[in-house]
Amino acid sequence: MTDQGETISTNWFSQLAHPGFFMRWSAYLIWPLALISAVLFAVGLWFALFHSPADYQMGETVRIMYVHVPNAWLSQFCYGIMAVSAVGTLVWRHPMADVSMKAAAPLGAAFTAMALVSGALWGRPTWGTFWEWDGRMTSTLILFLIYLGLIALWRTFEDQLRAAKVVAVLTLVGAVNIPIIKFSVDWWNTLHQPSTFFRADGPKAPASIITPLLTMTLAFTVLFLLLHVLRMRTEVTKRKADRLEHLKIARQQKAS
Amino acid sequence: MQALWALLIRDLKSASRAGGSLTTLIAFYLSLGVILPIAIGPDKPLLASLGPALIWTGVLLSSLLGLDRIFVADHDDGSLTAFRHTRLGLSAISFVKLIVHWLTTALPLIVLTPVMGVLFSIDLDTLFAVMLTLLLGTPAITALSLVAAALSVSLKRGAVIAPILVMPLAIPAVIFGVGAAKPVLGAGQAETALLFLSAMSLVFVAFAPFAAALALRVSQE
Amino acid sequence: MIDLGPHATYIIAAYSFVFIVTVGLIAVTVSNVTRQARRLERLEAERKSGA
Amino acid sequence: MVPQLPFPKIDISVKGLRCKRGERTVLDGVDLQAPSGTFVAVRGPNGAGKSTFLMCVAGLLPFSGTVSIGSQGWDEDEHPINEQMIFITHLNAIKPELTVYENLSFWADLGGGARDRIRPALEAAGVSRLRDVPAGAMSKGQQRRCSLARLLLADKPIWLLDEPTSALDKSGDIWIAGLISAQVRRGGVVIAATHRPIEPEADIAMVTLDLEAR
Repeated sequence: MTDQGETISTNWFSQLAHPGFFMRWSAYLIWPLALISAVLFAVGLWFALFHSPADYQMGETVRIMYVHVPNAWLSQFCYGIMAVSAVGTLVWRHPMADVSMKAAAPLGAAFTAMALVSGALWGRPTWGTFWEWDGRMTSTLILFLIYLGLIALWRTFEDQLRAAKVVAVLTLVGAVNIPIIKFSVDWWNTLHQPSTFFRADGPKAPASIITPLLTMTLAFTVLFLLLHVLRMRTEVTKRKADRLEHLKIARQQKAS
Repeated sequence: MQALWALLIRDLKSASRAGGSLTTLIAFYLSLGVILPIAIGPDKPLLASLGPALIWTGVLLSSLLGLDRIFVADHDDGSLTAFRHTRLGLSAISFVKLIVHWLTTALPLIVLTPVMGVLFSIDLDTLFAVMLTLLLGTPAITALSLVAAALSVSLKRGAVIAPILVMPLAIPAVIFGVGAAKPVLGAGQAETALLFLSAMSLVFVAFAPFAAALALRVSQE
Repeated sequence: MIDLGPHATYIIAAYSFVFIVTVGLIAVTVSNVTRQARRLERLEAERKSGA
Repeated sequence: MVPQLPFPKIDISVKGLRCKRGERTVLDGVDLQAPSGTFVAVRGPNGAGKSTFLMCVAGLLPFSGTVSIGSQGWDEDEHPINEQMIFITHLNAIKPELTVYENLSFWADLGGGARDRIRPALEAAGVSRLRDVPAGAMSKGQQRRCSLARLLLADKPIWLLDEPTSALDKSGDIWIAGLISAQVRRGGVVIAATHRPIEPEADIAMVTLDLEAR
C-alpha cells in the first residue's frame, strides 16, 4: 500500500513540476494586475464619459467607440495568444501551453461578442443600421464563429490533453486562414459597396479621442491578462483535483 | 506510388460499392434546388440573379454532408493504424483521401449543377462560369473538410462538429467563387477572383494533408 | 450625468452590455477559482485522512 | 509455400517504459528482453495496458524509457515507424464491401507488392474458398483469419498481435499457435497480447510479460 502511494506521488510531482512553478510566480501577478486594471478603468471611464468632448461628426456616439475598439482589439489579440499557445502545445510541448489555450478561448469569444454588439449599437446611430456588412464587422463575426468552433471542438473531447493537441491544430489552421478571410471579405466589400465609412482609428483622430481610447484599451487588455492568468490557475487546480478524484475512485474500487 | 494508387483504387471501389452515400448526396443537393426557389418564390429574374450564390451555398452544404466519412471508416476498422507500418506516410494517405473525397463528393455536385441551373433559370454563360468556379474552388473546400474530418475522427459526434469547423474557414472560397461567377461584374474583377480562387485551392490542397496527418497522429495518442 | 444627445439609448445600451458581460466574466472566473480551490482542498484532506 | 529463410538477428529490448494516454498513465516502468526467436505473451486484466504496450513498441505513441529494436534504440518522444514489423490490432482492417482477395491484395500492394503470396496465405488461413466473397458476408472468425493472413503477406521479422485469437475457434487457435511457432523458429519475434493463452509448440522460447491493472 505504501509502495503504491510512493509511485503515485512521484508521478504527480514530475507531472506538475512546471505547473507548480507557474502557480508560484503567477500568484504575485493577480493583485497588481487587478489594481492596475481597476485604476485604468476608473480613469478611462471618467475620460470616456465625462471628460471628453463629443465628436464634431458623430456627436456623443463617439463614446461607444471607447468600449468597442478595445474589445475589437482584444478579439484579435486573444487569437494571437491562442496561436502562440498552439505552437507551444504542438512544437515545444510546454505543459502550460494547452492550459493557456483552453483559458483563452472563451475569453476570446466573450470579447468578440462584446465587440460585435457594441459595434452594432454604434452602427445604428452612425450608419442608420445595426448591421452593416462592412469588411471589419464581417471578419469579426467570422472570427466569432471560429471561436465557437474551437470551443465546441474542445468540449466534445473527454480527455483534456488529447483535446489540447487537436484544438491546437485547428487553432493554427484558423490562424493561417484569418488573413485570407480578412482579405477576401475586404475584397468582397469593395465589390458590393465603395468603402466610404468613417475609419475609427484613422490618423486624424484628435487627442481628446486618443486619451480615453488608449486608457480604455489598456484597461481592457490588463483585465484580459488578469482573467487569463486566473483561468489558467483554475485549470491547473482543476486538473490536480481531477487527478486526486481519479485516485480516490481507484482506491475505492480496490477496497471493495 | 504503386501503394498510393492501390489506396486510391481501394477507396473508390469501396465508395462505389458501399452505396447510399452518392444517392444521399444527390438527393440533398436537389432538395436544396427545390426548397430555395420555393422559399424565394417563382420570380425568374430574381432566381437567376441569385443563382450563382444559391448554387455555391448548395454545394458547400451538400459537401459537408458526408464529411465525416473521409477517415471514420478507416479509423473504426483499424486500417488507419495498419497504414502506419506501411511505406505510406499519413500525409500521403491524407492526400489520397482528399482526391477520393473530391471525386466522390465535389465532382458529382459539379456534374449535377446544370440541373440546378435549369431550376434557378440561369443562362448558359453564367452556368459555365459557375461550373468553372466550382471546379477551381471545391478543392479548397475539400481540403478544409479533410482537416476537419481528421480533427474529429476519434469523436462520436464528429459528424456534427466537423461542418461547424469547416464553414467559417470556407467563406473566402465562397466569396471568390460567387464573385467570379456573378454576371454583374466587370471582366477584370472576375479574373482576379478566379486567380485568387485557384491560388487558394492550390495552397489549401498543398497544406491540408500535412495538417490532417498531424491531427490524425495526435488523435491516436 | 452629462447629456448624451439624441442617441443616448445606444450609448447606454452599449456600455451596459459591455459592463454586464465584463462583470459576468469576472464573476464566473472568480467563482471558478474558489470552487476548484475548495474542491482540491477537500480532496487533499480526504487523501491525507485516508492514507 | 513461400521459402522460409531465417531472419537476420533482431532483438527487442524495453527498459523502464512509461506511457501516458492523454491524462492517464497507463504503463509505468515496464521491462522486456526478447531476443531473436522468442514468443512474448503479454497478459493482464482489462485496462492493464496490453494494447498500449504494443502501440509503444510499434512506435505509435510517445513514451518515456527506452525501446530498442535490433541495433536501433529510442527513448523519450522519438517514435519512428519501423518497417521490420507488422502490427495486427484487435480490429481487422478489412473492408466489408470488398472481397477477401481485394482486401488482401490491397495490403500486399501497400507492403510492397507480394501478390503471389495471397493464394498460399488464404489457403493457410483456411479461407481460400471465400476468395471472391465480400468480406462483410463472412463470419467474425473468418474475418479474423483473413486479417491474420496479412502476416503471411508481409514477411516481416517482428509481429505485434493484439488479441489474435479473438473470435477464433479451437482450430483457429491451433493455426495461430503454428504460425507463431514457425515465425519464432525462423528467428523472428512475436509479441502477442492475449486473454486466452496461446500454446506454441514445446521447443519455442517463450517469455511472459504480466501487466497489472492500474
